[in-house]
Amino acid sequence: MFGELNLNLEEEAAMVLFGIGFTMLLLHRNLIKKILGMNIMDTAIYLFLAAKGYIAGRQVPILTDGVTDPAAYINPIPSGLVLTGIVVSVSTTALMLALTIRLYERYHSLDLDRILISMKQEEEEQL
Amino acid sequence: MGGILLAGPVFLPIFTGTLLFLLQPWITTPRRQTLVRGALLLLVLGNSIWMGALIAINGGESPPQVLFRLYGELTVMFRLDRMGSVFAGLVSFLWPLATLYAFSYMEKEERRPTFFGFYTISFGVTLGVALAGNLVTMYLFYEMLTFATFPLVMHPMTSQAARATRRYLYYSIGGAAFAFLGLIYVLTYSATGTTAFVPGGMLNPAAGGKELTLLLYVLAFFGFGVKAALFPFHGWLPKATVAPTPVTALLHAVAGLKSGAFAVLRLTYFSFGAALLRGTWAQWVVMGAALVTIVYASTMAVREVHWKRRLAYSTISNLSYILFGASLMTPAGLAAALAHLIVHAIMKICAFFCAGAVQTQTGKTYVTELDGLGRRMPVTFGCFTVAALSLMGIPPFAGFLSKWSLCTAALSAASDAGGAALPVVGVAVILYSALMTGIYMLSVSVRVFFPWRAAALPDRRDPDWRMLLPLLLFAGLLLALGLCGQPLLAALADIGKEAG
Amino acid sequence: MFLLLPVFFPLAAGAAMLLAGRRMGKSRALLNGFFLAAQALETVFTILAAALGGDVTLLSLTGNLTMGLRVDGVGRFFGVLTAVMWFLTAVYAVSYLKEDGHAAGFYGFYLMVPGALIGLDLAADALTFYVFFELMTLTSLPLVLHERTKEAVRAGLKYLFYSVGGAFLALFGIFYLAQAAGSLTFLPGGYFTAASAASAPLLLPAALCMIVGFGAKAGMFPLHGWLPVAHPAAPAPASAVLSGVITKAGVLAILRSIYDLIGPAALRGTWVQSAWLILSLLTVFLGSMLAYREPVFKKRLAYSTVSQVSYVLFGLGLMDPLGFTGALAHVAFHSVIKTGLFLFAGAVIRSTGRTRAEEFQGLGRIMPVSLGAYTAASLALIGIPPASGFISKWYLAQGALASGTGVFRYLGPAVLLISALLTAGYLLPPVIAGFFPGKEPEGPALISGEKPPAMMALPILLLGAAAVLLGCFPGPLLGWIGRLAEAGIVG
Amino acid sequence: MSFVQNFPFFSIILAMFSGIVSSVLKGKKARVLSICAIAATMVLSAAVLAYCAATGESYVYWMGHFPAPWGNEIRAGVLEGLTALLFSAIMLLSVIGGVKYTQTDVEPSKQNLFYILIDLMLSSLLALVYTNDLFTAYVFVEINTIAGCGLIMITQTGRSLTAAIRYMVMSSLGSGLFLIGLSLLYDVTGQLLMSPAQEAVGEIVESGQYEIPLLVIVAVVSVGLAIKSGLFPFHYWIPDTYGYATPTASAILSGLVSKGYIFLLIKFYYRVLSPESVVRSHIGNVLFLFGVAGMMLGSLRAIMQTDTRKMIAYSSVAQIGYIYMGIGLGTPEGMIAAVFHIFSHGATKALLFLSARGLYRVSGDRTDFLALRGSGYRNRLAGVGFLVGSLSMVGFPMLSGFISKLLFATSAMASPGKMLTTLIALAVSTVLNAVYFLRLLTGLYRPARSGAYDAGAGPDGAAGERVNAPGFRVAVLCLIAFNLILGLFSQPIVRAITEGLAMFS
Amino acid sequence: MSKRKSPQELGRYLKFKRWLAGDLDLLEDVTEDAVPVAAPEIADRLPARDSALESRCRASEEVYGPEVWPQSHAPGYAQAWRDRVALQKGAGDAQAVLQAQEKSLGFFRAVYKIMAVLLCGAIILVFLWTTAFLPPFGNPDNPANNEVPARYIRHGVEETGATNFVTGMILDYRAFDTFGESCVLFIASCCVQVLLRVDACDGKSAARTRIQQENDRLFEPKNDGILQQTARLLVPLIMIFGVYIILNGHLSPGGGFSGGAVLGSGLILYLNTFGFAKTERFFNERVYRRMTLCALTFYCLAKSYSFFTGANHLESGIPLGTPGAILSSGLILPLNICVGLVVMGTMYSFYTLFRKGGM
Repeated sequence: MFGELNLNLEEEAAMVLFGIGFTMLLLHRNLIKKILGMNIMDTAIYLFLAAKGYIAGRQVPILTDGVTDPAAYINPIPSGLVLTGIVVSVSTTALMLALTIRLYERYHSLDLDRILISMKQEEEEQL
Repeated sequence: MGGILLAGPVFLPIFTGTLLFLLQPWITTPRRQTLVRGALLLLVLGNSIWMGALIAINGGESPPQVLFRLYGELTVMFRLDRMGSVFAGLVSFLWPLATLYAFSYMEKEERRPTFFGFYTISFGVTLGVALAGNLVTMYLFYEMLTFATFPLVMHPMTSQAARATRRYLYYSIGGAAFAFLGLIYVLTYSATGTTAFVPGGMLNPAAGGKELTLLLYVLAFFGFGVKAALFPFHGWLPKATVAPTPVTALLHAVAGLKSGAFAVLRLTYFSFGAALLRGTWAQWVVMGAALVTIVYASTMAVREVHWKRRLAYSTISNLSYILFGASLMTPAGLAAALAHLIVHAIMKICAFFCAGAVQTQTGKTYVTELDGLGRRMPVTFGCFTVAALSLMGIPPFAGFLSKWSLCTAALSAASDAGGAALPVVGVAVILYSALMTGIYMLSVSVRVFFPWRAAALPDRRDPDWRMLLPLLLFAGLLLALGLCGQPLLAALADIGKEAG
Repeated sequence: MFLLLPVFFPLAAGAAMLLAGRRMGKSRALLNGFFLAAQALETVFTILAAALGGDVTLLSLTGNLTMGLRVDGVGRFFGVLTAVMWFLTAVYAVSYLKEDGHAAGFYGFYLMVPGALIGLDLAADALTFYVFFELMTLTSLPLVLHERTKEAVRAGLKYLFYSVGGAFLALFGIFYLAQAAGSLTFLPGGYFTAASAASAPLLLPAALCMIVGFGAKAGMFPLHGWLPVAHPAAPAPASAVLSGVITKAGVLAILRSIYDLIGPAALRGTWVQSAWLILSLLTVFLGSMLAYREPVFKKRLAYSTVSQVSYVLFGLGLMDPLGFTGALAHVAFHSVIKTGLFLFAGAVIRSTGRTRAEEFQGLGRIMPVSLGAYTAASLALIGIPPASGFISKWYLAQGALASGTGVFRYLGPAVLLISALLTAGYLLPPVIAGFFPGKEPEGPALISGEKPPAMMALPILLLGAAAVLLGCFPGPLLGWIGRLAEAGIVG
Repeated sequence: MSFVQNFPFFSIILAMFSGIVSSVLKGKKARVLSICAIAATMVLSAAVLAYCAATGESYVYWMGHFPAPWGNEIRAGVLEGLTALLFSAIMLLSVIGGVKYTQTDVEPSKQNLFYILIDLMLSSLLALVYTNDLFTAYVFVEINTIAGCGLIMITQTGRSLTAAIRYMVMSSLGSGLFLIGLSLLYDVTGQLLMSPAQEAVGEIVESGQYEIPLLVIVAVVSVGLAIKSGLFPFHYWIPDTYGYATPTASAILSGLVSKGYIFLLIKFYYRVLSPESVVRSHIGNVLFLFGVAGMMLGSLRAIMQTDTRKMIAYSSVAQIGYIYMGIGLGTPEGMIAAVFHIFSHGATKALLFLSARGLYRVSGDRTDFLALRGSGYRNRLAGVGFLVGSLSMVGFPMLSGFISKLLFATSAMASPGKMLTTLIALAVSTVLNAVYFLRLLTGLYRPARSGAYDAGAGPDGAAGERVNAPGFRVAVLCLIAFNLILGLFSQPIVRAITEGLAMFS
Repeated sequence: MSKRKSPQELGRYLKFKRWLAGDLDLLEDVTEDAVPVAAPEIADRLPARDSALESRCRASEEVYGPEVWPQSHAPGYAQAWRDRVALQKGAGDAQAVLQAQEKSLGFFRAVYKIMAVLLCGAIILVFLWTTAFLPPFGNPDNPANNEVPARYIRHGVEETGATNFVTGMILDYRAFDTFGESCVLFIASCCVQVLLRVDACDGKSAARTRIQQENDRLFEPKNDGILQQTARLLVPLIMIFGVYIILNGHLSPGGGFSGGAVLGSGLILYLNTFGFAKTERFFNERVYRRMTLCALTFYCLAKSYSFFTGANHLESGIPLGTPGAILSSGLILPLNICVGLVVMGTMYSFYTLFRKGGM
């Protein structure tokens, strides 16, 4: 199966990071760790995308001294996508951090299970 | 123009029922109540006469009238064929009498306009089931019947009534869901493309695997069988007796259950086709279920002490007579099933009305409390005894006729099918159940007319004329049918021949 | 059309009596007068109808099945027997119910039952027969319930459910025959021969169902449970009629279904016949044994009815002219004797209030005439030669020996003999205690009570005398029955 | 290029623009602007639908000066027009219906933020419907997620905050998977726009290269979007999310948001992957399996709930299971049934959430069975609304539920392998639906514990006093009418869907 | 049925009734018959819902651990609930239930860890397996390097006027994505405002107390000399550098997003050193809102114009200018400026909201 593994090390690194980030986000109970996990996951995807755009031995896609031959530059599209992706990660992270602040302010805990339990107790007393 | 004529009897009661809801705040003074009551009775009577006229004019055969197209080739279509006119005739004959009876029965109850609203709507919906020209329309009205009748079961608004209603709803909707599968199968593989009823079945034999057809037929049979209180799914009926008697009598004994049985007949003879199903394992499964129900229900009836629940169990066993007739898959079987459908409707409604009359007059609902009532309420219990004897199948009364046609049909089916054992077992089961009927019905009559000397006689009188008239009418009809039932049996026989 | 009168007149009279019972109840004389007149009229109509014969169809049920009445030999015999016995018991009943408040009810239903019975006897086909069979059960039920005590009601219900159950069992046979034989009208010699029976697979089970089903009414073994309970619970005239006449309806039912529907040829030598014979013999022996051990006098007579009626069934089972004659003769004799015995029992209970057999010490002093008649009837029942019982038992034995039924040729007569001894064992002790009370000081005290009124003693005397006279001059009766036998058993 | 062809672009931009503008407006003005924007979108989509139906084929609209593989583009056809029309209609009714409840639930000063979220939710839904470019789809999926999270937490109660965090966690999982699928697809085909991607995928499939990556792409994208739309194994966030938000938010979230992702998944299957590669990857069977499991267990969980809000939420899980079962059938009829059920469920669920809130209001804001007993009399309109909604869920004839059940069943007949399981699943789940919906329904029309049933008298108002706001009345009546239209006159809609799907790929 | 039942008996009875009833909703009514029969003092306070107990006691399959405590409805439910639990277990008190829950939770956590490792390993394995089949890294003739990037590079300059092909792609070829992008930022800031913004004006006491807690102006360091000196030097540099990046977005690497981030950080530095009072002189809530509105509106209108003209094949009359000059490449420059302003504003608002709940 790994016979024709043609050594795209960057993609493999990105995938390993993606796996770690994914599991952190899904299974960790601490909210901050979840957000960290999400960021790792996103950066892993952007690493993968950037790696895809790279062509060995070519320049940055900025027009240097009038050369408009495509063979001179690397593929600009992935970097464009990464730029957009980064902004998306920023906004999601900001939103989740804000949520975490509000939850901590209210339930004094970062552990999602504790939060759930105390939420139910709070509702219990309320009635 | 024909369409309006046929759809009229179905939608007039539905319209009147909804009108009654809207008028509810307006009906306050007793004068207005009597006015509304009279108007309602007139409307129901008019509707029945209209239906009767339709049957008479068209002689039981009328061209199909498409009302509107539901989806694709599924159309809501009414068509009066002979079998439909039999059921429609029966329902429209019984409903005015039941409404009259209900007027006096519901004297003391509150929320009467809503009750009578739903009561009249159910009349229209039952006629819808009878007049349906194709399986889809029948399924639509069959499902709407559940939703028109469940408020009636819930009418007493006690927690027990609520529980009964819930159980009734779950069973009916469950049944309808499985019947829906049959409808879909017929829709996909019908020879004519639409689900219009064709005597002798409309499935083209080549389509769909044989085993699959049989499996879906059995599923649909049990689906419609839920409303006909087949054994595994009969649980809701005894509990539904918590409803007022006009509901239990008319809807559960006559319109509701009968529409289930009628739907099964339509499914067997007019959609899947008896020829396709004769001699297959599906027939034996279906017949076996009907027989089990007969035995189970009649034995349970003997054990039951609550009078109306006892009659409910009796209804369950008698309904399975009809299903047994249907499962014979022969023209004679269909004729016998229809005969029992008609005769049982009259018998059972008479018995339930007696029970209702006793409950209003004396408030007694348990069989053990009825000692000596017969001497004080002779007319009511006279009619009850007539109904009891007829249920047992004692010859001078109509019950014997339907038992006779059922058993002879079963025995001839047995001999045609090369000595198959099940129909003969069926006859034995019917006779066993007749004995059980004798026990649980006549024990009431004997207890009532020949009480123990020591038992004090309650001083209750017979109910007023509005209750007695239907009772006497039914008892007389039973005797008349018993003595000269020949034309009816002949008519049903050729319906059977044509559809068998 | 004259044929309808004996059937529908009593029904109408009984109904009138029931409806008008309240108002007429005031003057007991008017009530009794109307009752006896109606009963007499009924007997006259029946005898006239029997004499005139004729045929009438009431209504047609389906294409080929019609319901109607027709007078034939067997019908005539049973009709006359029923009418006569019914009138005698009516006379007895009037005095027996003198001080009973609910007499009107009893009289009403008492009048209706003969209508059903005559209808039963004259039925032309199985359907009419079945209609009147059910009607007879329903109308005779109130007679059993008359006492309105707890045991009476329970006995009545048991009676109702046993007979209705039996009727439904037999109905299976009727359904089968309607489908297999095509028609249900009674045809002497039946519809099936040995050959054609093979083509109808379920014929034999159907026959057995009819035998056992109708046997319930005749008190045959499997469904005899109700008889010992119902008869004692009913008032004396009712139990007399029940034992004497109504059990005979069961016998007629079996006779019609075997001899006029299925046909003896189809059943001769089959397992159905041997089952039938075994059941009847078993009942004969069982009945007498139970009667022998039964202390209560009316219950003892009830058990005796169970065994005696099975004599008749055994005779019919032989399907042999001699056996047939013996059976029919025994029908007549037993009816006469058993009615007499029950009337006597009623008289004893009415005058002395004692119900147990061993309490009849010194009964002879009080009512010598009735006890004498009782003794005559008992001797007839046991089968002592001059009395009538002997003749029928003689013919039965002859029939058994002549019939080709293998082991039953000897087993039958042996059982009959043993049962005769047992009959003596349970009928004679009251006679001995009554006439020769004996002097033992520690024995039970002598019985005390007033003489039974004349109206009650007369029927008992008549029946006792008839029991003996019929035995002495059996000629005309046996001749008549012989002709019936020829007509009945063609095959 | 007739002017009508610009309308899809106009509707997206209009919605976005009204969102941006209402950031400076006050609550009331923001609401009016938002309602006008949604109504305008409805009109524009109706025009698009009419135009496409007339021309009979879909058209491509360049977003910029450059054609397909270079610049973005959106594609409008009959199905897109119809979906846009129905989505905006349901959203309009939910917003109008829930106006009073939004005022009570959301802080006064943050009302305008709520309407910003609504506008941007609308624009992202429209973009999802119209877009023909995968990356644009990802961007608008993100807008949708964040707006959805905003809608959930706007009430800022303990429950809604935890629901929001759990929703964000699961959604970002889904988006992560979707993005990784996207990048893999870009890497393998070099295309981001759907139509060129389809040719590229076609070539790859013939040449037999990258067989494993294609399989993983299909799996990852399907799982990602399944997580986001709340298919069975990933449905833990649904009960709290739909249950505890404002009625408008729950109606929009359950009715439209999850459906938007399903619509994108259908577009992905139709436009990017060729039909046989979908069949070969057996993703259809997996979705079918999860769909059926979702139907059953969703309804079972709903039965066990004591709180009606969570019960209605769990019923959404079951209904989403229906849709995925339709997709999983693999036959064109199955897809038509799934799309029809998207619309019918959207309408019914909006009706249910709105009338349920109306019922809570007259039962002292308590949501258990005991409190709701007899509330059918106290708030008559909400009672009737809930009645129609639950009857449609149960598949009562003449209502939309019946038609979708009918379509599912007929489509099941077409795929022999899955026929029996689908039919049995349909029947059993109808029964389960009946159990929990009608149990509540009978409870609604029973007198309160005190035995006397108080007709019409609300707890806080005299019998006559108006219990419901005018907006609520209009919305519930329109939704009931919409349900009836879907039920009785479903023929034109189904024909439009069939046409749309034909020209979709 | 009317015989008095002891708690154990009632427990067994309930189990038997449940088996018999077999119909879940019957459970609801079981309590109505059984309860009055049980000990009277408990009966009247018991809620009708018996099924709540069953569904809660079972460890639900929530990924985040079982819900320990049932949801309550009727007033005084808590106490009645504890009695019910006692009644149900027949022995001990409510704590017994809690210990059972803790133990199962412990067990659950152990399984949790193993499952986590397994899931992570599975995902990594799958993706590694796929990367094995992907086109090789850095290879020029990968499918991704087809004619699409070729055109961007070959005609990028004359079509968009931007020498930086990436910016050209982002703000002209695929402008719709970027427009979506700025909307994501806008919506994110709205959501954070929903959560964290504290509005003094609504006068609710709760809001006022929160302001006191959040408002850390009181703790601001007073005129920290060193910080102010360095800030006075650094802030202008940062600002100029930010503006440079934005303006040269289409010529050299950078552009609206990165430039905006730099400007945002400069602003935040200024806020930290000179405190809110000084910053509010030139940059407060109203300014921020208006700035974002103008930027986004301009962006929206500009792009709509270009989309509309593009789609309808009209000639958009915006000159591209000479490549390499600052004022070249048509709309890209102003768009970069708008994006920069939006990013700056959003960054700044995130910071202030996180710190003080408002500017």
